[in-house]
Amino acid sequence: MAGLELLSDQGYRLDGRKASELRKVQARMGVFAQADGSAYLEQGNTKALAVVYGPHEIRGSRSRALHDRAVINCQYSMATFSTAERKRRPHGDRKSTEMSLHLKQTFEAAVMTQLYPRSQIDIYVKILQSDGGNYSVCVNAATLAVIDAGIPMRDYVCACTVGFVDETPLADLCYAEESGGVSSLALALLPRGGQIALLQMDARLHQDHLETLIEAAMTACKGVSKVLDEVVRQHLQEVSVLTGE
Amino acid sequence: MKDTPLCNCERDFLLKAIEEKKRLDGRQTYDYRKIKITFGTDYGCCFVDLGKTRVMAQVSCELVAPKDNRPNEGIMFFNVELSPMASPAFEQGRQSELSVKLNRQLERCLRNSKCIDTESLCVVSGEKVWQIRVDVHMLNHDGNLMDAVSIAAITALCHFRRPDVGIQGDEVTVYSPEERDPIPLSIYHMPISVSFSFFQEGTYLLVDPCEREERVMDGLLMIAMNKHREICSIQSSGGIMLLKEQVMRCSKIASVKVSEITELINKALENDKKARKAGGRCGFAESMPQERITALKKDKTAVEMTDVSERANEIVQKAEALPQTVPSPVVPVPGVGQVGQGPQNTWGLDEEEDEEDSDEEQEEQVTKMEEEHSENKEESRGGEVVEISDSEEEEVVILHPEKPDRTPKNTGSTSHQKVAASSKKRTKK
Amino acid sequence: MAADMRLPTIRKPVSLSVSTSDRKDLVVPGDVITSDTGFMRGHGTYVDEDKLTASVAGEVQRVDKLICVRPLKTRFNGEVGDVVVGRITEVQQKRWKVETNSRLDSVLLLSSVNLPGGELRRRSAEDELTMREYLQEGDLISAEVQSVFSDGALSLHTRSLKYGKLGQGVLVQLSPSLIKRQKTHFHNLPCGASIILGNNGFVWLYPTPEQQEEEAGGFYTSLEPVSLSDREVISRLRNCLLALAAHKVLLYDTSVLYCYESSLQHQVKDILKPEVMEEIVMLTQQKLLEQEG
Amino acid sequence: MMEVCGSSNVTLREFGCEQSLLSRPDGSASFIQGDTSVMAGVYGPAEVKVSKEIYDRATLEVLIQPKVGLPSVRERSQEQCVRETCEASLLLSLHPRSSLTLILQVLHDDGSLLSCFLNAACMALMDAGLPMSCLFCGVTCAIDADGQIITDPTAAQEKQSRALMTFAIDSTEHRVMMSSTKGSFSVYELQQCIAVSQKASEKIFQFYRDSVRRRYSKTL
Amino acid sequence: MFSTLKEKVGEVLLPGDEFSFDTDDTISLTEHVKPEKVVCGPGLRRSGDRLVVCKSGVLRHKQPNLFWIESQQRRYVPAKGETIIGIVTIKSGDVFKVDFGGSEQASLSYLAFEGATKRNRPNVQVGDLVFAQFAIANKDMEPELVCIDSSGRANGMGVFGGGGLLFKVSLGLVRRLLTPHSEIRSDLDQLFPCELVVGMNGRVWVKSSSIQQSLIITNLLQSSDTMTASQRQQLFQRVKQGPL
Repeated sequence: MAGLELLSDQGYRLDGRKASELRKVQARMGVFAQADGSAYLEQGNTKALAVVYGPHEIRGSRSRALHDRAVINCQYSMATFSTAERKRRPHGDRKSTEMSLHLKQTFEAAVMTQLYPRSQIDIYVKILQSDGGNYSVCVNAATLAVIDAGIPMRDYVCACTVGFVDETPLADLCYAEESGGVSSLALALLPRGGQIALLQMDARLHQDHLETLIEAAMTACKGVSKVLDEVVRQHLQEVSVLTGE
Repeated sequence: MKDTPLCNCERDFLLKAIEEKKRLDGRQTYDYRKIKITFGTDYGCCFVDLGKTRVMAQVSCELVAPKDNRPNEGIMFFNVELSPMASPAFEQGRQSELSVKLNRQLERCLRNSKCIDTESLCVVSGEKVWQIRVDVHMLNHDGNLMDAVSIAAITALCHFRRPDVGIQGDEVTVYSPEERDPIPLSIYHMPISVSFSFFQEGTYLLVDPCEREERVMDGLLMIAMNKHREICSIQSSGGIMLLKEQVMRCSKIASVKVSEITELINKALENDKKARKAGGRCGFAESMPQERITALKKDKTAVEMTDVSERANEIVQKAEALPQTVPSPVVPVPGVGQVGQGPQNTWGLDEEEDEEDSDEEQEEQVTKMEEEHSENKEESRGGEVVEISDSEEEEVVILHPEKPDRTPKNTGSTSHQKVAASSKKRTKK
Repeated sequence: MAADMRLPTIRKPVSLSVSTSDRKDLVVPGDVITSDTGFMRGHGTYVDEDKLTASVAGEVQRVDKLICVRPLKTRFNGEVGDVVVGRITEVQQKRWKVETNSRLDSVLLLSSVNLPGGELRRRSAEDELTMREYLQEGDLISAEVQSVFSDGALSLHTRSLKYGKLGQGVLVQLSPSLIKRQKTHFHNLPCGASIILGNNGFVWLYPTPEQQEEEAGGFYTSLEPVSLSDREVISRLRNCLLALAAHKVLLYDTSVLYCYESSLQHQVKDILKPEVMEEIVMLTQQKLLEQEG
Repeated sequence: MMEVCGSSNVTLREFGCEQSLLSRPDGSASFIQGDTSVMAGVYGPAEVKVSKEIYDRATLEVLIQPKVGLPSVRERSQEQCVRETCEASLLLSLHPRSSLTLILQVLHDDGSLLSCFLNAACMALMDAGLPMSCLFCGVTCAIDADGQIITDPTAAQEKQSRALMTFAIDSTEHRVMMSSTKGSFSVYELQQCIAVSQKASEKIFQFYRDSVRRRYSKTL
Repeated sequence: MFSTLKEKVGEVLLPGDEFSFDTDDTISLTEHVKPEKVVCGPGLRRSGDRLVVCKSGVLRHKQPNLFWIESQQRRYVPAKGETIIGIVTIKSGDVFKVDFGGSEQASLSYLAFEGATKRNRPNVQVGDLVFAQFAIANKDMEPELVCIDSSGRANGMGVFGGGGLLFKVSLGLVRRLLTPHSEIRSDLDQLFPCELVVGMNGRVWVKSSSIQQSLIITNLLQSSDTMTASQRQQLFQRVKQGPL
C-alpha cells in the first residue's frame, strides 16, 4: 500500500479523528420551495443536495406503473466541480447508474410505497463536493428530503462507510482513506430495528472479521441517526411554531 | 418485447412451497443446480451451465497504453452482455438496471479483489501493457445469472493464455502460439459469487434461485469469496431488510459452496489440460452433446463434383436463357434423394432400425435410472425421490447412430477419426 | 433599471413570542406513539410489533381512538366536497385527466360536466369526439371532488355554474396545508379582484367578472383585455400570497385581504424583498390577532 | 476445366447441429461446421414495438453478437445478409403486426462464418415452427491463388484465398437467394462456385432432414 | 395426391416439401380417379396446384381427408374456438387485457362471463388466471376472448380459484394431453387425484392435495415432452412405487 499511515500508533487517523469517530454532520431541511421535499447535508467535506418530488402520476411511459405500490425513481449525479479532477460526465456512467440503483433499492426498502399504488416518487441527489462516503451522504440527505416531503417511511435510513485497518474498524472514511486501499464496507441501516437496507463491501477481508466490521458500521449508522433526528426535530419545531393556529 | 407476466397463483404457490421447504425442481434450500463447465476451442473460452441458465465467457487481450496513474499495471475490462437470446425482456444496446448491476458486481468481484496480478501484464512501463478483456454473454436466462457469470469469468481467466512477447531495445515482438507457447495469467485467488434470495421479508432463504424464484423474491444478497474464506465483495440488492445474523449465516454457507465450486473448476481445468495435451481436438465438435436426440453430427463430407461443370454450363445457359427452363427438381416424394446421385443416406433411420435403437436405449435408460435412483436415495433426506435431476436425465436418450457406411464415391472423402469424447459433464454431488 | 442582487443569508423566521412548542405532540418516523393496542391506526402511522409507530414527521392528532400524524408538508389529500383548481393533462376516452397536486392525476368524467344546452342531456358519441373542444390539454379548471377512488385518485365534477374552465388570471401554486378550510373558497375581494382558494394549494386570481354569464356552460372564456389597474391588483395579491406562504401563514379571505392592505404602502415589485415581506406579514398577523381578540 | 472437379479441396468439414437446446427462446439451434460454431435463438411471433410495426407482415429483426466486443459494421452487414435470406423464405404475411427476433451468437469463428449463421438460422427458425416456404442453407466457397475452389474454408484458407463467396441456397429449386462476395474472380469462376454450392447444399439439406427426423423419432 | 399424402403419413416432412395435384404420378389402370378434396391443417398450405409444407414435423392424418403437421412448437398462435389459460394484465374500463403467450394481448369483456351484467361485474384482479375461449382470432385483428359458450353458460370457463401451479409445456404435449383417450392423462390418473386445466397455448394449471404432489405432476409432465410412451410409463411407475 501507499506510504501513508492510515492509523497512527497513538490511534489517530489522517485527519486527526479517532477510529470510531464520525465526521461532523450538518444538515438543513426544506431548502427549496418548489420541490415537495428537499435537504442539504454536509458530512465533513462531502456535501450533497437531495430533492424529492411526489408521489405523483407516472410521467412518460405508463407501463412502468405498478398496480400495488409506487415506483421510486432515483438519480444520482456529481457536480462537474465536485472532485479535484473535473468530471466530464456528471451522470450516466456505470458507477453513477449503479449508485442510483443502490439509492433506489435503499429507499424501496424504507419508504412505504404500498400506500401509493400506481404513482411515482422521484429522488434526485447531487454531490456538490466529494470527499469519500458519497453513497452514505446521499442516503442521509435523501432521508431528510423524503421526511420533508411528508412521505411515510418505516424509520430513518442512515448510512455510513467503515474501513478495516490493522484489525481496527475505521468509521466514516474520507477520500484519502477510501483510496488508500482499505477494505471498505458501506451499510444503510434502519436504526430502530437494526435492519440492513443495503450492504456493500469491496476488497478482501477474512470471513472472521466480517462481524466486527458490520458491528462497527451499525454503531456508526446509529451515530448518524442521532444527528439526523436532531435536525428533523429542530425543523419540525420551527415550522410548527409558524403554522401555529 | 415483454416477458410473460407472473400470475398470482404462481406467486402464492411458490411462496407456499418455500414455506414448506420445497423448491420447484426438487432441490433442497441450500442446493445448487447442476453446474457444468465446458471449454471452447480457443484458450479463454468457457461455457457454464447452471441448470438451464447458460453463459459463455471469452477472454481476449490487446496491447494498449496504460492508464496515467498506473503506468506499471495492465488493464482489466469486463463486459457482461445481456443478449436478447437469453430472455425476451433483454433489449440490445440498452443499459438496463440488471446489466449495470451485473457489470459492476463482476468488476467488484474480480478487479477490486485484485485476483489477477496486473503488474505482470506490463510490457513496457508507461507505454505498453496488456489489456485483458472479459466478455460474458448470456445465452439462456433461468435465474442466478451472477453466479454463472462469475464462475464463467474466473474459469475463462484461468484457462486463458496470452501470447508471449519479446523486447529487443524499443521493439516489442508478439510471438504467435506456434513460435512460443502462450503464457497463462497469474491468478492469486479465485473469487466466486454465491447468491442468496430472501422471501417473505427475510424469513426464508434460498441458494441459487431460478428465474421464477427470482421473480417472487424480496431481495438478493451476493457474496463473493475465495476458497481461503476471504470475502471479496458483498452486495445486497432489492428492497430487503437484512439482519446481521442473516448476513453472517450466508457468509458461512457461501464459504462451503465456494470451496465446492472451486474444486469443480479446478477439475474441469485439469481435464481440459489433459485433453489438450493428449492432442485431442477440444473444440465444439467435441463438446457437442452426442447423446441428445435433437443433436445430429455428420462427418466430413465430400461434395460430389462430377457434374459440376455440367451445372456450371447450365448456369451459363440459365443466365442467357429464361430461368423457367431450369429442370426444376421438385421433390416428388420427400425423403428420398433427388436429381443427383449423392452418396447413400448414412443414417440408419428406417423405422425398424429406429425401434431397435430405442429398445436398446430404453434398457440403457433403465439401468441408468436405477443407478440414479439409488443415488437419489442416499441424497434425499426424507425420501423424496422424484427429483428433477433425474427426470431431466430422461431427455438424454442415446441413439447411437450406425457407423456410417459411406460409399467412397468421391476422392475427397477422408475418413475422420472420432476422438473419444471426454464427457465433461459432472454433477455436483 | 437597477437589478437588485443579494447574497444568500439565513432567513430568520418571524418569531412570535408564543413559543409554546411543547403544546404539540411532535413525532418523527420510527417514533413509537403508543404501545397500547386499543387505538386505531390512522394516516401517517403503522403498526410494528403491536406498537403504533409514526411514519412521517409531524404532529400527532387524536380523534377518539383514531391516531393520525399530520405531516408538515404533503401533497393534496382530497376529500369529497373539496374545491380544487387543476390543469388538464390528458384527454382520454370519456374522461379528462387533471393534475391537482395529488398523488395521482384526478379524473373528470365526461358525465360529470355540464355540457352546453341543458343539464340533463344524454352524452352522445359525438360529445365523446368533441371533448377536446370543451377542455383540452393545458386548460385550467375549477372543480369539486365528487368521490375518491380506491387507489386514492380523485373524481371531480363541475356540475355547478361556479365551476368550469378558467379564463384570464394568475395561478399561484402553494402548499395545500396552508389553505384554511372554509365554507366558501370563492371570494370577490373588495380590492377589485376575485380569488379561488383551491384546497389543493392552487390559488386562482382573476378580475371580478361584471356579471355571471348564463348558458355558457362554463366553457366560454372572455378574451377581453384586462385593464391595467386590475392587473396591478392581481399582481399585488399574487405577491402577497407568496409572502404569506413564505412565512407559513394560513390563507383565507381575511388574511389575504389584510395582507393586501398592509402591502399598499409598498410598490408591487418590492413586496417579495425579504425585509418588506417580513414587515407586511408582521402587520397582517397583528391585524389578525386584533380581530380575533 | 475439369481439374477443379478432381480437386480434393471440395469438401465440407464435418458439421453438426443441435436443436431446442435453450429453454427460453421459442426456437433455438446451434450449428457447427468444423470448428466454426454459431448458436441461434428465435423469439416470435411476439409483441412488436409500435415504431417497428408493419401492418401486413411480421417484422424480422436479426441480431448478430460477436464473441468479443460490441457489434460493429461487419456484424451489421452480416445481419442484413441473413435477414434478407430469412425474409425471402419465411411466410411473414401470416403473422402481421408481430415481431420475429433472430439472435445469432458466434461461439467460434474458424472460417465460413456467414454460411454457418445461415444454417444455424434456418435450423432455429424450423425449431420455432415458423411458417416457411422453403428451407435455405449457406455455403462458402473460397478461390485460392491457384484458382482452386475450396468449399467451407477454414479461417486460414480464407486468409490465403483470392476471392470469397457465400451463397444462400433454397431447398426447393436450389436457387441462389443471397450472395455475398469478396475479392476478384471471373464470371466463370462465379458460376462454378454457384454450381459447387448448389451441389454442396444438397448434402446440407439432407442433413437437415436427417436431423429433424431424428428429433421426431420418438413421436413417429 | 391423396395417395401420396397418405403414404407419407407418420413421416417427417420439412418446409418446402411439395405435393403436386397432378394425378399422373399415380398411374391408375382403372378408371380415372376423381380428384379428392384434402383439408389442410396447420403446417400445410396450398400454393397454386401444389400443397406445400411450411413447418417441420410429422405428417398426421384424420379420416376422411384431414392432414396436418404435428410439430414441437413453443409459441402459440391463436385460433378461433380454442380454449386457453390467460393471465389478466390490465383492467381498463370495460375490458380486461389478457396475456396468453401470443403476439399481442387479447381483450376479454367483463360482460363475457356467466351471469355478468353491467351492475354485477365478475371479480377479476390483475394477475388472475382465466380459462377462456377465442371468439375472434384473426391475424389482422385483436384477438378476443370470452368465458361463456354460445348459450351463455360458463361451461368450465372463467376465473381460476386460488391455489395451484401454472407451468408451460410444448404445444405438442398439450395436444397429446387433450386427445380423447390420452395415454399421458390416464397414466397420470393412476398416480394421484389432481385437478388439471390444460390450455391450448401450452399452459397447464395443476392443483392437488399437497404442494409436493403438484410439484411432482409438474415435473412429470414437463419431462414427458421428450419421452417415448414406455419411458414415460416406467417413470410413472417408479413415482407410484416411490416412497412418497
